[in-house]
Amino acid sequence: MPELTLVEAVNLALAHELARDPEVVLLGQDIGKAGGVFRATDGLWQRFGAERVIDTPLAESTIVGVSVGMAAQGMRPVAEIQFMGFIFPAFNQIATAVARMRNRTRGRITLPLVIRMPFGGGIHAPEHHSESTEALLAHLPGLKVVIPSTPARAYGLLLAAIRDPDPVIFLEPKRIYRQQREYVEDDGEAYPLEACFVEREGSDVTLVSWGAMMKETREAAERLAQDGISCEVIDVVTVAPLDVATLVESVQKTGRCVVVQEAPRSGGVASEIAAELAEKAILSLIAPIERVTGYDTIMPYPRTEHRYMPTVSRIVEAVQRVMEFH
Amino acid sequence: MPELTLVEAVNLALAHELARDPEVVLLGQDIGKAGGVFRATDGLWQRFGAERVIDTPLAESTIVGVSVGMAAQGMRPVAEIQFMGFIFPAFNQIATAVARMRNRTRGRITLPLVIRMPFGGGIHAPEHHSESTEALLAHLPGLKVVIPSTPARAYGLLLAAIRDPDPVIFLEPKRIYRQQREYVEDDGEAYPLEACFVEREGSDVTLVSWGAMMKETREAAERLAQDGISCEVIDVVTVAPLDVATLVESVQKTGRCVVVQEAPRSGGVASEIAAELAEKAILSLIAPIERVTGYDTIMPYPRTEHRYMPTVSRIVEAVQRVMEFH
Amino acid sequence: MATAARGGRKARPAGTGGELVARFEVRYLRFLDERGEWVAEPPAELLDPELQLRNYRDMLLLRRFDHKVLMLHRTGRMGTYPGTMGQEAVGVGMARPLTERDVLVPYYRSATDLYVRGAALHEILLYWMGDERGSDFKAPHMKHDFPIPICIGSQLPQAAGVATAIKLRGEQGRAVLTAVGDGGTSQGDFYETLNVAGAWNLPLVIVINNNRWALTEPTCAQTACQTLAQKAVAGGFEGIQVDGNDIFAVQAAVAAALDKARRGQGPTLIEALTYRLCAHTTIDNAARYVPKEELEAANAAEPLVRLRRWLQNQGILDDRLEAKLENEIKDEIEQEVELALNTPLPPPEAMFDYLYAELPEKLWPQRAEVIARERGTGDA
Amino acid sequence: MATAARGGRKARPAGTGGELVARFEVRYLRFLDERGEWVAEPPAELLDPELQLRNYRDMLLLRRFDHKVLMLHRTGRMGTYPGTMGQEAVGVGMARPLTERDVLVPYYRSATDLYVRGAALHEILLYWMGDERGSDFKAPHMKHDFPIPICIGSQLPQAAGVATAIKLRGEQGRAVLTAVGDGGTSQGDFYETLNVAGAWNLPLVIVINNNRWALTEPTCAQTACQTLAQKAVAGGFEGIQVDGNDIFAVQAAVAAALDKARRGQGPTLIEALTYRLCAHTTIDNAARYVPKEELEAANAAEPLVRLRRWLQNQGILDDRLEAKLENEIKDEIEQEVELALNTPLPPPEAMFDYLYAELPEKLWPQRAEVIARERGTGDA
Ligand SMILES: Cc1ncc(C[n+]2csc(CCOP(=O)(O)OP(=O)(O)O)c2C)c(N)n1
Ligand SMILES: Cc1ncc(C[n+]2csc(CCOP(=O)(O)OP(=O)(O)O)c2C)c(N)n1
Ligand SMILES: [Mg+2]
Ligand SMILES: [Mg+2]
Repeated sequence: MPELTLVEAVNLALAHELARDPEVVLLGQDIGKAGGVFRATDGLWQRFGAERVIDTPLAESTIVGVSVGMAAQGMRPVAEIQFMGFIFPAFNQIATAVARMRNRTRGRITLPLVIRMPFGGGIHAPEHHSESTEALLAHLPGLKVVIPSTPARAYGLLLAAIRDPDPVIFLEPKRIYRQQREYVEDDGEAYPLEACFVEREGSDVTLVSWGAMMKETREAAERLAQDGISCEVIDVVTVAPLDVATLVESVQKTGRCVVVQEAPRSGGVASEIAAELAEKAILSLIAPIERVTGYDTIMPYPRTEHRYMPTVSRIVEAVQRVMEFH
Repeated sequence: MPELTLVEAVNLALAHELARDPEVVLLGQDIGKAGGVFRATDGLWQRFGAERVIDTPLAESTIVGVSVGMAAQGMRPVAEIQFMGFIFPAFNQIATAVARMRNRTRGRITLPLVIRMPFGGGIHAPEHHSESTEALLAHLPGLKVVIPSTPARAYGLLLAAIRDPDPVIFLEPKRIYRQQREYVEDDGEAYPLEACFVEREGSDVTLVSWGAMMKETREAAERLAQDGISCEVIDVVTVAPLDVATLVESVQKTGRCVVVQEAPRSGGVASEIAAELAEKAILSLIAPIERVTGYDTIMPYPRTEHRYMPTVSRIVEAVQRVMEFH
Repeated sequence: MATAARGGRKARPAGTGGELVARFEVRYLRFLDERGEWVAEPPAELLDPELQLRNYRDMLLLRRFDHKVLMLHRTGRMGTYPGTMGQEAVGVGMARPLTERDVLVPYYRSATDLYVRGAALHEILLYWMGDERGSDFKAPHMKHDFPIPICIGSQLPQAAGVATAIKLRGEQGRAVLTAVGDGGTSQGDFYETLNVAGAWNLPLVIVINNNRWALTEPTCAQTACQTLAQKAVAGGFEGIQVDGNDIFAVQAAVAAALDKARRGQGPTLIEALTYRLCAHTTIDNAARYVPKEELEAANAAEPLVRLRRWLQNQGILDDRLEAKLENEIKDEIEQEVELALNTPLPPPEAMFDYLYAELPEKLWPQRAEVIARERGTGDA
Repeated sequence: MATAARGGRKARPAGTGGELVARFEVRYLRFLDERGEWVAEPPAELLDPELQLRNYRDMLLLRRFDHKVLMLHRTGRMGTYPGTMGQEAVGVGMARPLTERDVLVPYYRSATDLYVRGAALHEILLYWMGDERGSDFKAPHMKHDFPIPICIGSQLPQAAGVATAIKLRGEQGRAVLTAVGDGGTSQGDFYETLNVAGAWNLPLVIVINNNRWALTEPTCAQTACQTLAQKAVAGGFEGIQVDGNDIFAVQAAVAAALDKARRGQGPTLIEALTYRLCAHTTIDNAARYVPKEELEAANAAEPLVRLRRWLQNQGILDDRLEAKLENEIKDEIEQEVELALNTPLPPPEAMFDYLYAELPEKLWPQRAEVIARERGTGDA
């Protein structure tokens, strides 16, 4: 089997679940015959038919609302929102139904559904095609918000999301859809949903990120290693509910933390992580927790979006600052 | 002039601006002849007519979308969303247009509009009538999110919001709509929008809150004063963009901070405040920043909503913990 | 409606004209008039005395229930409640033709259809007293029925989703019935549902309870349409208007539409014209905005009296039976009210225990805290 | 459309019937057929040679521009761009009747109407190259025109808002023109706009560019409606279908509707039937999903050729004039492309300077940081 990109791993996981469970149904705009704008559903319509891979009208509230109804009947809809910037027409369905149906009915109706969305910037796409608004979803109790950062994790986490008895928001970092190839075994093994991945051990500082920014974070750790700074690198994976325990444990060891986030700074997931660590690991912290983030502005259009994106240098500089702090 | 409740002060400010500026127009559900479900617009339809105080169809996206168009023509629409729980159908208009029009057009089109919404729990109302989702709006660059906590501030801040050249989300803490009376002079004096109010000076700990929770926060400060603990009390007022400087200054003095928020804990405005303080005031902090918040769950229905609401005791206990911390 | 003259039938732009390419019409159905007399012949199966006695009994019960809830509210034992007075024929008539296999997706003013469907009154009471358990309907055939949605219009795409599941699974003889108010027809979700129901030819029946008011706004504040039924034209399927105070018309239209849906022949929109004879909710004072003459006229057209007249004329109902029904109803209501009032609070951890199948670790301390707090003292 | 048979004209539920209470129709307007021959007589003012030569010239320019943009994209000098090939009559025909006092609220595939309205090609280019300044239209009469909205359907309630302002201020002789794609008619915002435009009788004209495709989905994947014009019935006002490849039909319908709106007689929905002869955008490969025969048929019906034929038949256009037009067009395009390509990047702080009238203090350090970073080194 050839090595897969992240988007191919998404495709593989979708195919695996469609084949395994007749209740799994995909729906979204242009996901059928055309295979989706990023080809995440490539070939699935051809293989599983138009009743399993459904093109919907251009209406996000419909896509999510219909998924709620299907899930309430015990189906396992996997909805695609074409870009995360277009989730807002469906926000009412998510906030008032998806996140609440189990609670509202005291467990009588449950919603085993997934909402997949490509997200993040850096691909030179028009307005609304580059946003990272995971914090908005992460603030809604009742949801799980999951973000893979490698092909293997995309495969394993998407299986877990589809099999989860509750709604899962699955955000796909489109900037790295095709950046890395990795051997992904189609073994049907799901990854745990609510656990950070400590993917590199280190002793000086804990670097925390998720999604596409893991790329810059890993590079920064490499670069810093050459300067003799040992970074522990953590892929948060599930930004809500957070696996705080793993993060605290790491910071208790390193005493320093830099959180890297593409989304605007104020009120992002990085702020929640920083708040939790500042509270729970205060006795271990020997420097302020730095957040390297996107700016509190609207993602610039493609000609200048590079100015917005957090970079390896910014991460390295932040680590240097916390290393020098005293 | 008699003393006014908070909702009466809102009414007074609306009347003042309707009289002062012919471009000011109110629109929303049931705000006309009926004066709104909380009577915030009581008498205004009668006084200013149906073209200044407009009943809209039952469609929040319409209310906000139409406000965008009116503001783009230089009018100053003040939209009412009946309860904050019903903002989600309008979320797309807010996120993709309200927050962005000035930026999108490089200042050619600006949107001097206000979206007023009663918010918060504790009034024994049905589902969706008790939510505090200010953090969702606070995470959208381009918006200002303002929350008054007294009648006088409601009056002065609402004047400022209406006169602001940019969109302002004005959240009205409905639990205290009628709890406190205060002399409010109808002098047309606007309050500053982007400044915290340090309303009580203290030396041991900084208590930070906004909206209805200011009531419990003030009570806690009183109770703690009896035990010899001196609390500085800050009403944040504008939860986005935050007046971080005032908060940092206070914590640099007191060395301790407890943030009180009604909204669910994870990813709330309290987390942003804690993250900022943990970074910018780290050398002053002598205890972890405690957040006393609502829980990460869906606001329980009226019979048990009291279990969700942060209480004076919880604040007092948190202060005691940070005072005892070493 | 003052705006009807602006409707689609008028005023073509000058100098256009053009070839006729599509034509649509809306029809209005009514059998029993205000006096309890036939204006048209209803489907024979609806003339069954037992059926109509049952309808009458349920409508009467709901009328009495409404009053009881108002009393409970006035004495501080009940939360905000949206009454159903005057709209009993809509709820009873729409829910009656449901089979156990169908799915009901109610709107928020749905005590009527929920009751007929099988929800216990104490469940409805608990819900409006502010207890989540009211939505955990215990009747086995209601397992898939949706809870009351407070957010206007949001239930409709969800109902379309249930219908989609039925269609994809090829389940014969199942349909979905949902409802919305006249005000709710202004929401985007209403129209998106019409559109997808048409596009996918879903087994879905949407009933509009056009009670002429959306809180304080009359229907003409919502729309320029002279009928709400015509909105189905935007979905490409049939819309029909019925006299919502005539239980025969409501039941006939819904039964036929459900039947059509169950046979795979697609969706129907049914506008039931009735009147909200009560306030918007128990905390509203409708006298502030409802014109008195309009209310009087509506009272004269209300649904209960005309069915009673017909049943009396048929010799199906007499004073003795009426008294017996009233007694039965009173007993049922009293018992159910007692049940609801005597339901202890759920344990504090309930606020966490239905959020996810398994509570995420991050929330464990919060759950522990609410339990500890409830056991402890303090003002919590 | 396969689903048309399920439309509102068929299959009443068995046993209902009922009294006819409302009737609607949709008409189709076309004057000039594929061969450039009249099938009906257009309004006399549209026969003005200068006007039609101008229409032709703009349509031709937009056709050439489309091609140029594609070439720029292939050579890496252009971002994603939604072509307008085949749809020129819709854009040119709708924008032509605008007066300077009217307001245009475009949708995203609107280079055609924006150009005719007065936007410079380099503004359009800059926008799609990813530069916010492309929306800062410099033509004074475009001061109030809206920028390109990427979020499908969201512009429509905003257009209704502009129309509301006009109406509230009692401004005579002003109207709002907006557009949406066939796919966009599935969005809740589309219908909410129909509804409020009807309810408030707004001076609003909505043009649907029905180019038969929404990205990879044909219109029948969106709706069961046999026309999109009929959706106006849900708003209670007039909908009309026109041949969107016939500039006479588009311009006549829009001019009449704008006129009606300016006279305070309310909104109109105009469905222009055309065809997307290009891919969805420059990064799409339409051959993957557009049936070849359908595309061929559409090519035969395209708008430019038929207008050229008519102009030639009228003796208004000959080869020499055609060549002259092509040259002029080439020059304009080249100049504008150069202008766009040579536009330097905005300063880094631009990302903060249009967020608010005054930058809040919290953002000052961020603004300082981007400036410092751009001056400094590093991979920023
Ligand atoms: C999305 C949303 N907006 C506003 C409200 C507040 N609200 C509750 S009921 C109501 C009026 C509903 O009118 P209608 O749809 O006609 O139903 P009826 O009350 O007449 O049964 C309003 C505005 C809500 N529940 N949901
Ligand atoms: C709310 C939203 N959802 C999805 C998209 C992605 N998208 C861009 S164009 C398009 C198709 C639009 O089709 P149509 O409305 O027919 O316009 P056309 O492209 O044919 O001009 C889609 C799905 C979007 N821009 N906005
Ligand atoms: Mg109503
Ligand atoms: Mg299209």
